Amino acid sequence: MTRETRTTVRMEVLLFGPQAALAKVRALSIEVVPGETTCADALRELGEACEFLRDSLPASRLAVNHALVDADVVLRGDEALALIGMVGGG
Amino acid sequence: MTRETRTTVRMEVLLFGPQAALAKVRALSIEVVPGETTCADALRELGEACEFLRDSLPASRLAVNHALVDADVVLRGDEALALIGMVGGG
Amino acid sequence: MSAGISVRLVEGPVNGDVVDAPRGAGAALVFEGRVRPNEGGRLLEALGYEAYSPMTERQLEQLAAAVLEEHGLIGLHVDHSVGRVPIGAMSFRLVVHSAHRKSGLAAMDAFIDRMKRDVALWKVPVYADVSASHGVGKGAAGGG
Amino acid sequence: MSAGISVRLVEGPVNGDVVDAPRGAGAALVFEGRVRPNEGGRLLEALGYEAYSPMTERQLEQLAAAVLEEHGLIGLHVDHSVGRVPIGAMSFRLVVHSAHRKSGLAAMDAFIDRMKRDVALWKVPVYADVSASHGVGKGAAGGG
Repeated sequence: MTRETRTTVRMEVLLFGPQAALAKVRALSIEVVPGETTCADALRELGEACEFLRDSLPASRLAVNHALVDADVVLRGDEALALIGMVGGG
Repeated sequence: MTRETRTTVRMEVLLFGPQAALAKVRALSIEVVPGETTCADALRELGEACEFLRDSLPASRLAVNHALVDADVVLRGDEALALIGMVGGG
Repeated sequence: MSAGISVRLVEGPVNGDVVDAPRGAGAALVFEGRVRPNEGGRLLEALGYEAYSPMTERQLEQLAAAVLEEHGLIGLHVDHSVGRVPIGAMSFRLVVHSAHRKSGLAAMDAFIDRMKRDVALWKVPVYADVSASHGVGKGAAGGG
Repeated sequence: MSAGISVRLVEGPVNGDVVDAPRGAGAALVFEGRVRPNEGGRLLEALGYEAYSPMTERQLEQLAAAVLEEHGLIGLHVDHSVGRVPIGAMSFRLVVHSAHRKSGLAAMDAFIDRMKRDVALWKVPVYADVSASHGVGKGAAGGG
């Protein structure tokens, strides 16, 4: 068994609309390993941080610095994050 | 050979838009046998009265007293007639 | 009138306010048709519209009622020009009020298709490169 | 601006004049979305709209440019509410200018479908039968 020391940071993920209502908060904090945690990992973390979000996560995406990115994009740890799901303008 | 005496009347058919432009008149007069001449007959008469209308007659209909009627409707001889073809509002 | 149906033939360009949406209409759609500067490559000065009253109004009312019913609309309002409409000016306006967008869009498309195909309305180009209209006698466009 | 693209997020209901149609636009289509009195059988008092600036505006601009290009439009103009919009008030307006009607109608449908599916805009019902909004903290709807 080896023991690794990994730097982790906590990142805020903004929530909006029905997802903010479900979670009853406007932002959730998740643990991220810079250079390692992907957006898919971050979405999973959100589900663990708040069970009420789990149903809507499969149809949600993460916005990184105000742009939708693919699930395999790796986080640096200093980005602006937001959960984009259950949208519906008009 | 028998010889029939049939009453004929002349009826005016109003023309509009491109068909009036083709015919260069706003109305054409056709010969109608009351109780006998059908709308289909009347359209044929129009084609004989003005060759420039012939191409557009297959896609045209006759309005009798301001309503579109079927080709087999028989004219009484006192109706208001209009040629409804080449329409295009908007 | 805000709900239901209205049909107006207007001498010259269409103008004036759009009918207000009644309560419950989630979607208000307005289509405005304007005379374009050219037709078939030739420069236009105007379009001349002709109608055949009262047949044209009756047809528009019947079509409006049919489309309202078929698409479950709340309101359908038509204004159409008769006579000369210069390029850039409005010759036709259709307002559709519906609970939802999809039915409103479909109704608008259906109404215009059927109007262009069936209703006693005609348009005659007035070209910019001839001094007079093509002319078939003056006045009395549309027999009333 | 009369030709091209414009995107505006407006605090509260959308109002103000519709962008004029540029010359050459034979068809001007306006879609107005209004808050309906009920949602899922429950009486509404208002809808609360949230956006995530500047992402929302960027997405709307990109979508407008894509739809303009795909449908060969002359202009596409979007106004969308942020914040509280009472029932009966306008929350969304889309204006499409095109040479022809069919492309304008198709573009309008495509834009709204894609906006509802992809763009960072959210709506939260404010029901008439509860005194306060369902509440997740006050103010700062939409993070800017």
